[in-house]
Amino acid sequence: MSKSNLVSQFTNGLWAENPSLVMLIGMCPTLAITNSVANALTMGMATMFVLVCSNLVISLIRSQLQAHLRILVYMLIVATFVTVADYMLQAYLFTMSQSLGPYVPLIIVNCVILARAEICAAKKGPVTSFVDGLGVGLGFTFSLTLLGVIRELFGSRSILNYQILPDSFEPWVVMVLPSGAFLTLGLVIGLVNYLRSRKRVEA
Amino acid sequence: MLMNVSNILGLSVLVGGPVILVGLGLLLAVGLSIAMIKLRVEQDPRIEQVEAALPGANCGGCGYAGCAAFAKAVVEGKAPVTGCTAGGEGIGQAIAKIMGIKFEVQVKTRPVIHCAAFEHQRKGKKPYHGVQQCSEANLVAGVQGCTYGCLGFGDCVASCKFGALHMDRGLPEFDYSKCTSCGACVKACPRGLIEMIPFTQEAMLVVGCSNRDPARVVREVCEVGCLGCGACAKKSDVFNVDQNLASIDYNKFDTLESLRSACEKCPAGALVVFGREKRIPVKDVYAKTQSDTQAEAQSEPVNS
Amino acid sequence: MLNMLKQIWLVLVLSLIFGAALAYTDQSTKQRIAENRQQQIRELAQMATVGELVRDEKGQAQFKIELKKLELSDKTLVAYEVLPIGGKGPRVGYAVIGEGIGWDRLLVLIGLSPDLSKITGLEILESRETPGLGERIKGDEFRAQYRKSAQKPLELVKSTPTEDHQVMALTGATISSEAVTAMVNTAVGKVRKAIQSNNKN
Amino acid sequence: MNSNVSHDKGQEFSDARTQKIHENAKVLEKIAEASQPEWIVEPGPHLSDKSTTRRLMIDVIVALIPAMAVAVWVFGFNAIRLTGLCLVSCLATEYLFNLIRKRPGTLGDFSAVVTAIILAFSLPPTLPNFAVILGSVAAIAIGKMIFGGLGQNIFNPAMVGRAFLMTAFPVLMTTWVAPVDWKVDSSAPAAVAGENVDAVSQATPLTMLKPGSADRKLPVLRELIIGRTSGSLGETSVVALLLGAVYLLARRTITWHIPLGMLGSAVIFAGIAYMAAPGKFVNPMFHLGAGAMIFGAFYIATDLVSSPLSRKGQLIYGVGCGVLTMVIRQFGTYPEGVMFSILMMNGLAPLITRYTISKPLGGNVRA
Repeated sequence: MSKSNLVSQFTNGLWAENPSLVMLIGMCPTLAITNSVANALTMGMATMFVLVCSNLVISLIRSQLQAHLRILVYMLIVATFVTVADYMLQAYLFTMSQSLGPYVPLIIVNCVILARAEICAAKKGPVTSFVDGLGVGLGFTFSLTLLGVIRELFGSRSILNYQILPDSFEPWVVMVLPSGAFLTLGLVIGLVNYLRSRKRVEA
Repeated sequence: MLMNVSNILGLSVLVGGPVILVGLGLLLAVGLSIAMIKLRVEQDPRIEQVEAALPGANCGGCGYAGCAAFAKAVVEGKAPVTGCTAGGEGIGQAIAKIMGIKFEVQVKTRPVIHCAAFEHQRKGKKPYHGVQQCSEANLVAGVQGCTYGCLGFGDCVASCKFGALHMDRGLPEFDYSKCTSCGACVKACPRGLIEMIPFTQEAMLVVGCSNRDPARVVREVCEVGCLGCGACAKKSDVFNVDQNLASIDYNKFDTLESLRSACEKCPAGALVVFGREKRIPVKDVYAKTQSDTQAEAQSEPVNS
Repeated sequence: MLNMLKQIWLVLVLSLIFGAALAYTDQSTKQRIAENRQQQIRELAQMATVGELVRDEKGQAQFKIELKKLELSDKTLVAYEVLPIGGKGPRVGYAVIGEGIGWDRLLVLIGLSPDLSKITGLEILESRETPGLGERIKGDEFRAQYRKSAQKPLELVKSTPTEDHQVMALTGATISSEAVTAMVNTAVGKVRKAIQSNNKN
Repeated sequence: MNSNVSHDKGQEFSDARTQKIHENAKVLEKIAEASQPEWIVEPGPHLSDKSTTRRLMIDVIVALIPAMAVAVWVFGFNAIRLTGLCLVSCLATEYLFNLIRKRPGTLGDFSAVVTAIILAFSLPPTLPNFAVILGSVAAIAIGKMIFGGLGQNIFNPAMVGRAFLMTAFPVLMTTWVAPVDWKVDSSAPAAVAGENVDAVSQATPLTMLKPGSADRKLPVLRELIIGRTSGSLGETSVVALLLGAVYLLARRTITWHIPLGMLGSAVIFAGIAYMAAPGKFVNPMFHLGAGAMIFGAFYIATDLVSSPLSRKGQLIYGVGCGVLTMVIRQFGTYPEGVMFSILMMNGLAPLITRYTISKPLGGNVRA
């Protein structure tokens, strides 16, 4: 695998196949926990950890996979890493794991991870799969954080609990509510589509 | 959870965890294996192979619901191995190999439009205030004089998924480097102006008119419409004039140069050349080659 | 059978490896997780009984109290005896965990005076109410209302309270307010009964 | 058409036959050009009717004038402040959106003006300026322009704006004030300068209905009809709103189907509840007069874009609005349900249209 291919595999997940803004998969965490930047970042990192690890392991054992047992194997691998991530959060970032609630264990059924396992890890070598997991994971973290920044800024006037907007700014409660998640996501996807279409015209 | 179960079993977590997981794994894996043996649906393995070879764009250009449906149709013999237009020749060869069929080189068909009148060349245009789509404007009388020609609202451009079409002075321009010959534009044109023709040459000659009215009427509505005079047909049997409209028999079509004398006879300018990327009025093509040949003639006077 | 075993060996080997890995992770983080939770309860218990919690520059809480879990006959009730640090000296009070449902699961920690006559504080342990509406139960003003005599069950009203045992609901968050009040009433009632019967024995 | 070009081309022709054809055509072209009047082509049906979007919208604006007058009388300067701010920010948003999307301006159809007035009339009078502006932007941008402009929006834009404010600033949106007392305040600076400092907070008639309300002094029906009660800007006066409604009905800007469906079903629903438990529920006439029931039935629910097309469908839609409003009022936590019921029925409107559309004569009868 050549260097430029690896780079394109990496940037692919960041932008062209960004899971939550372009492919619209992994919507559950995208909508549910982006009400603050800290939540979004932690969630993105946890997902990236699981994604990279599972991609790597699946890629290493891909030659031994039986078609009818592969989902079982994926689930086994993904569930293990998610559980590890969950325990680590509970042990070392206790308050964060409390505010994320059930969404960390729910990474197991996040379709971003299964999608990458099927599309990339089961077909390509460990290096490519690792880079792919890194790219998609970073793309996911990026889009979650972007939503988190917008929602936390307007919903609680702060970013990472550090107050940005003055007290005279009345926080828009709607932004930290689920309806705010839908609104923000819709507007951000609109913006991304606009940028993509402009790029296409130029190209 | 896992740990709770191992507690109940009275095992330490370090032993219990793996034991339970292995037990579960055994149970599920055996279950799935049995299910696979008992519930297995016999399927031609080639279907999977063909599907893997396809681009996976699910564009529908082949006329099937998606790549998987096309793969099934190919293996069942319902679709040609060359059916995937989006993938190009390479895929056709690959599928033919899987299917064990000899692959014949097939001429690529490409869309051309049988109207060559740019917006300023159409007569009798009226301000149109309806929905800005060909399909809508076609339902109304009097948007423009010619009832056969291009309306210029770009339904074909909108139908193209690959960005191979754009409007140029009221006529669609084809970019064949992006075209996958899916035929969406052919279906989109409410006046049926777009046709897929076999591109046996780099550049093909096309009759840029669809108007079957008598010459008098054509002149009234268009500056470049085919008058049906038959001048071309007199010079070459590639041309055929029927119901006041010239057409080209592409089975007899050889090279552009061989049709030169016929083309020069055309009084209307309805003949156009569709090249690799751009539409060129036939006059310009020959004008260019003429100057070229003149230049050649000067340098090599022996040949003339 | 042998054929099948050939197919599933990977699943079995992976199960074994991952089972071991999980067991190891659990083993190594178990204590820390339990400590984290205990720490949180202890922090809140100090807030609810002593009323203040000083943190050093690293964010570590400076504790003045210790918790001793009460062995009660009612196993569904989690309550602690709050003792001064080192375990010496008179009892500071009690801390009880109340559980209930608002819009989602709610866990509160109630601080009680040593003789169980007064509620000394109310802290929210776990909540997932609607931000801006139900989550306002976390606000100091609302929680301060509960610092009052525990002799009579509290009553939730929607206007300015006229009697001492009344608590004013949050506008637009009636359900959450109701849930908190109900949880406090049940937990306080239960713990009083349990401690009294414990003392008798 | 450039006839010179074709003339030049004519010089090149050698074939006598085509030459003749060409000359023929040239003559015809000249005749055609001379006799060509300036036609405009449009697809059918070509009904000749003076009703335009602009006229309909102006009708609604005219109909709202009495309510505006009452609003100024009841809430003083706040009424002018809210309406003005809404107008400016709604129009500015629409203008900006058209500019960004490179579309022709649509300010001339007055639909943004109507949205602005209806939004202003549905807000509590003391709402701070920034919230008013934000609500207007949300109404036009999220409620209308994002869907592609007037006619494409699923929901009533004004109600989208209000719903946004309701969820963004729940406390501000449920803070009500008592009507301005002109007898006392005529000399006081508060009413003149528009300062809100002296505004007396007071529950709306509907908030008083909720259990545990502090001051349960229900206004008598006469007060509701005149409109000197607390509440949103333009919803308080039944008589002013009905005056406008009669005008709209007379001008056929709206039909009677939606208002009748909505008010009728609400009265029946409230009547049944009242008869079943008179102590717990209040007189149905009170529900009719209080809150935004009349305003919603005649001005908001009748929005031509977001309501069903067929007459039968409009009746069903109205009944849905009425019943949902009463369900929310009597069993929900919100005291007022008009906004949510209309938004919900907006969502159902396309479906209702689809199932109640009249069949063409001789067309297929389809279930």
